[in-house]
Amino acid sequence: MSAETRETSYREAVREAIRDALRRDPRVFLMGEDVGRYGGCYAVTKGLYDEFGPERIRDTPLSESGFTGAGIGAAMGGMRPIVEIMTVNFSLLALDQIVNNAATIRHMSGGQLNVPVVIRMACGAGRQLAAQHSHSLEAWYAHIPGIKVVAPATLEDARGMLWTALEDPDPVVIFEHVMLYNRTAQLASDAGPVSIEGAAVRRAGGDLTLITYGGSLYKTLEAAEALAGEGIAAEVIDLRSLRPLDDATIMASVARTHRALIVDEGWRSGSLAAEISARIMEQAFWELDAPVGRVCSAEVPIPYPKHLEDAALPQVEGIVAAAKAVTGR
Amino acid sequence: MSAETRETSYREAVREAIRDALRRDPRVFLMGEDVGRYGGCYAVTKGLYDEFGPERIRDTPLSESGFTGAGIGAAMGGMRPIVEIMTVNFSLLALDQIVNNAATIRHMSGGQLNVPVVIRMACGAGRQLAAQHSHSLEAWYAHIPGIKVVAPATLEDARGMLWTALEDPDPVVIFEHVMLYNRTAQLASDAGPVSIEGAAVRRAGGDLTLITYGGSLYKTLEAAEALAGEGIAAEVIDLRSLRPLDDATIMASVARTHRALIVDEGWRSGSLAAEISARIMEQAFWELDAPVGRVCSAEVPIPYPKHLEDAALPQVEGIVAAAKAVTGR
Amino acid sequence: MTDTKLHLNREHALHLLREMLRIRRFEERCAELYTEEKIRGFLHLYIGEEAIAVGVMQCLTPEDAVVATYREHGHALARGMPMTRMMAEMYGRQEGCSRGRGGSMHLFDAASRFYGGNAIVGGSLPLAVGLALADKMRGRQQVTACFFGEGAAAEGEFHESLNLAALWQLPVLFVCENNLYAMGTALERSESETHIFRKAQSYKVEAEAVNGMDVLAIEVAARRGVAAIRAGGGPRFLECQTYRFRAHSMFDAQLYRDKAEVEAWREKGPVLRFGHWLEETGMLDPAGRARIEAEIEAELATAVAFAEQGTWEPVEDLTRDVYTERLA
Amino acid sequence: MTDTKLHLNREHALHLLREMLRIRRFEERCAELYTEEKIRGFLHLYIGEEAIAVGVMQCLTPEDAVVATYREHGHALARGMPMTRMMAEMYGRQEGCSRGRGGSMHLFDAASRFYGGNAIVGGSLPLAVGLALADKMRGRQQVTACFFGEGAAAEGEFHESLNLAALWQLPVLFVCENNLYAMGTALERSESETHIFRKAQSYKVEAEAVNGMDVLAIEVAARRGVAAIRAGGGPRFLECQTYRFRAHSMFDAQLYRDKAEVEAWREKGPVLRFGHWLEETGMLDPAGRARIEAEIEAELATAVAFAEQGTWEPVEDLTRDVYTERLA
Ligand SMILES: Cc1ncc(C[n+]2csc(CCOP(=O)(O)OP(=O)(O)O)c2C)c(N)n1
Ligand SMILES: Cc1ncc(C[n+]2csc(CCOP(=O)(O)OP(=O)(O)O)c2C)c(N)n1
Ligand SMILES: [Mg+2]
Ligand SMILES: [Mg+2]
Repeated sequence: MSAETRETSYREAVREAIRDALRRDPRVFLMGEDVGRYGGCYAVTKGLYDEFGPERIRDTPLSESGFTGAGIGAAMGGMRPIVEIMTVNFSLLALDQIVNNAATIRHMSGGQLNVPVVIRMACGAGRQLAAQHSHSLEAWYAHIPGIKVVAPATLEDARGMLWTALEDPDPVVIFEHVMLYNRTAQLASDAGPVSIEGAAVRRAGGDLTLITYGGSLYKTLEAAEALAGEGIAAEVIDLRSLRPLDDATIMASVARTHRALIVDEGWRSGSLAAEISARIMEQAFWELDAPVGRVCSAEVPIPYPKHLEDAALPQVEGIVAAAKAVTGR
Repeated sequence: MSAETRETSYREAVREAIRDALRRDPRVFLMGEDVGRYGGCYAVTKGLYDEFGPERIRDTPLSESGFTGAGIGAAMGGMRPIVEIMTVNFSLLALDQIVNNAATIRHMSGGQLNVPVVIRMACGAGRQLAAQHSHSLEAWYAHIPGIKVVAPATLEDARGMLWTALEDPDPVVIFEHVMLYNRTAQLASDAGPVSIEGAAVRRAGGDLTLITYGGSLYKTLEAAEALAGEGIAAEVIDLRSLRPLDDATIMASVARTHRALIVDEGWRSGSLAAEISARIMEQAFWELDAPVGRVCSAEVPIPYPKHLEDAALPQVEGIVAAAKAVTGR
Repeated sequence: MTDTKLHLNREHALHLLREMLRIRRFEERCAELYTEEKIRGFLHLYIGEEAIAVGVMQCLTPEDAVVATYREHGHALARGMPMTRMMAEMYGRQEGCSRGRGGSMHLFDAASRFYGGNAIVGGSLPLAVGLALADKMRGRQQVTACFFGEGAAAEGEFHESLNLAALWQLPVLFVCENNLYAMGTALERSESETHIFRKAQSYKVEAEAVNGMDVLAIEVAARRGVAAIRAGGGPRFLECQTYRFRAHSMFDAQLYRDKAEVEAWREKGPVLRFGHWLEETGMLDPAGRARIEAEIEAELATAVAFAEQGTWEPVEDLTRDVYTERLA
Repeated sequence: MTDTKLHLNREHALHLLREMLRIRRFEERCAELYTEEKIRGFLHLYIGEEAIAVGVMQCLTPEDAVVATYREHGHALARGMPMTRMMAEMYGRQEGCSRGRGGSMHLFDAASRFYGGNAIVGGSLPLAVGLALADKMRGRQQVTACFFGEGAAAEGEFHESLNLAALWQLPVLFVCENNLYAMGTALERSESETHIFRKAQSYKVEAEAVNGMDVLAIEVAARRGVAAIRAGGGPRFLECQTYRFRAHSMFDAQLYRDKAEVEAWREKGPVLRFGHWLEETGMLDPAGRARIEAEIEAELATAVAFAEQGTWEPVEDLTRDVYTERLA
């Protein structure tokens, strides 16, 4: 990490990752709605169209199932497509392709065919986009065998995971939380590839384990800071990979802290947090000094007004309160 | 229960429920692929076309999103549609309508509009239909606020829940496991409506709680029987309603047995079983004498050959073994 | 049977102008309020396309149903929704037409059968088909008017909906607002067949293209279509050729089109042209125009005041209406 | 440029007959094996439609790609997949072409670019578009032949795929096997436009209807289409008018059609008619016919024996190939 660093936004880190992939490998291309001339609905791909042209920065018609399926087909045909679905809500239209095709073809063909497609999509709430544009469906994707699912929360991960995902022979879904795009940090100019399997401990602490990912990481870190002020040392695990889950890192931490809280922007019932809680139950029950807690979104279609949207989502105070409850303080 | 009973199949019970609804309420109609002249892909609706005609037993083109959305629209327009999606795998094509529309419209419109649609679909494996026809995606549906989800496992429930679902002002999804259709039992000729909220205890027992639903109920009951032979008294809870979940029944049982095992045909990671395990963690942790276990499907696209399909799904021996592990015997 | 000819008297002509102006002024104010951060989320302006909503709505009765997209302020106003409750909705106030929960993209009004306010492109077409199916099955003579952009025509849901409506001869008036762009994607880069009405014809739906900048042309075509539908002739399709003068939403740098192109279209603007024509024909004079503007300004001021004075839904009500509360 | 005219010599003619017969006899045996419970799951027979797969496959090179549905035994055989490995797959043996995991609906063969065996109606069309996109982007002159039923034409994925292929001028040969029924739903009860080739034309794709019972007509049309595609002319569409002689699957009581209708179509059967014609023209005599049948019978016996002797994939391998195993 001795290289020069530069103030960079998450958006720019994703863009750099795409640019890098396009330069490295002629088989890579990007396809999706408005990725080209418009510059991407979240301005992620701005400039790439001019640099790489319409073949490799391929604007598609509004047809999520069609172009996602085309990405899967192109991957089978030897290309390395990056399919961008504007937001996870629209991916509901493409689930047949992702679940019935991308996730099954290798196994169903007896290992003959690979689907090295990467599907990127924005997710999450916080921009007052209301009930049809604010979903967190990571739990759904993480339920499906045959695909891998990642949620880069840091700039390093956003910069480094795309290339790893493209080198992976299997389909990889990348979630980019909408509230991360404007985040800035110093990023090394030579920031390299990052594994797409394995969680990261973002803060060490011995009193309890906070487990989170994606857009909730920073709220959780803030909560950990606040807890520190009250004398509670929280360890923060950023899952990064949602499928497969890194059980080892989670259980090792719980074995030290004996208490855990999961923070997840998904709706509570059937959330990814439920799966993690169940795994801790199964693998670390005898280590626990208290039941594992969850801070999730309220079970409502996300409403438009700021105060209600805020109330529907995990927030720092709620995390702090839940963490205290788990520690019995 | 003094009325006359008749040997009936689950298939017939569903058919009777549909017929009854069509007779009771002129606003009810059934719509889906091959529900009419063909008689339903699982022969559920055989005969109804002749009885009620093409308007009320409405064959649709292959267009899951279109006709499911039309069902939602018709419900808003004052009808009481029963939409049949042949199997849950094809419902992947209709998820935009179900999640973005049916589930949101009441809340998003500030309570002005209701969507009293009922969506029925077959689910589950066991008929060697391979990777694209054997899904158990109940966990996905149970994750979505705004819809209710039921999985009738008995003939009484299959017969009685449809009418309750149709009377419900909100969207209800009904899962019918494909392996249940041929099951027969005595059904009272006056079998009445059944609530779509609330679990049922199908067998009482004090040593551990087995929690299941749908197609796995009978395997679980068989396992309970086998366990009884080994001196382990298992209580069996049939969830029946997957959203909302009946926490009270679950926790009351766990408070008695102190041990629980969940049997769920969904893929393990992100299964409904995970949610139940997490809830027991949260609500009954101090009651537990052992970690809650899960018996789920292997995380593979379901393969065609019988021995591999069997190996992929929960089976009686596996349930017995897991139950013993939970009881420490 | 409805008369399909347009009896254009001065009163009706001024009504059309006023309705278009109400939309224009409402949205101009919304854009300002967005800058002031009173309105948040996505805001999609209809400016330039007003003739379509206004023209079509003239042909509907209160019993008819309307289904629109996230670019639906114009449709809601032309449908008769009170500007006060709309503006309150833009603010997210509980006095808003959707209790504040929907915002700009999700205006709803059960009373006027205004079924949103739908933000999934193409996703509202099946709803319109279903509403029309319900009307038909219940033996009502009602029409469902379904508005959507040309970008939606590429979605599978367009295809499935057109087929269902045609197959079952349902009373839907499909109104495609072809403004040549779907966000930044020009029509010719998204459709192999750029004549959307021809796409509709391929389902054997009677379809025509109309000048979407000419409110009278729209009204005439819509009246013809609605009459045919009410007579039991199945769905009809109008492709209204128009242009969006503003950015797609408030986050759009408009890299994909030339300023000159926008300017050329502005000169064909529906409000501008119709206003000129009314002046030329003597139906409107500067004083009359000023009176209309003043009335709209007053309506708008009331609406903004109503929104400003509106209240926030209590946080305790967050989960209300996810499901219908039922008395035990 | 490929020659689009058909040089019909005796050898080729007999090849066509033999290929159709191989499919016919394979499937007849499969139906028996289904009754014997050797084959399970869904079994969809292609009997009556053999001319289509056989005719089209004549025009493809080994480098071309093929995408088919759950009714794909004929395509797999005509593509040259060994009958042994296919039959083993029907049994679920690990010697099968998909390691036994797919069964009847999911035949795959990477070596012959046979991309399934897809059981979601309409779901394979986007895959074909993507395969063709890859070929085009990599500068190859290859064609992707995509087979599907007329029922698939109602799905949104048909619409999106046709548009993408046309818009990007991709090398796809779309082959619609219009057998008039989707399960029990007759075409006229599922499509407002029953001429599927006209639907294709509405995307500006060159399309034609062909007699799907005439293997020569199919071959000629496909050769013309493939040549045009290879010349860079974008996608082509063939609607092959055919009929399924058997039930939809083994669970179909066929309540939706008359026996007489089936009989009438049987008389137009592709094997029957082509066989007669070959006899009339003197290309085939009873001895020749018997020789072909005997050869096929021998091939089939070998295939069945191969399947019978096949082994089950070990249960320990259940989760193998969900993901690609990689060396550390
Ligand atoms: C299914 C879906 N995909 C993508 C989007 C994002 N999006 C919102 S509006 C829009 C363009 C739609 O264009 P058009 O249908 O022509 O309507 P216009 O905005 O021009 O009125 C896009 C891509 C969406 N809302 N829904
Ligand atoms: C998306 C989807 N919906 C429904 C089905 C069930 N299904 C299987 S085949 C079939 C009929 C398809 O008809 P067609 O496309 O004409 O092909 P054919 O079977 O006649 O060859 C149906 C409804 C399915 N497999 N996939
Ligand atoms: Mg547009
Ligand atoms: Mg067919």
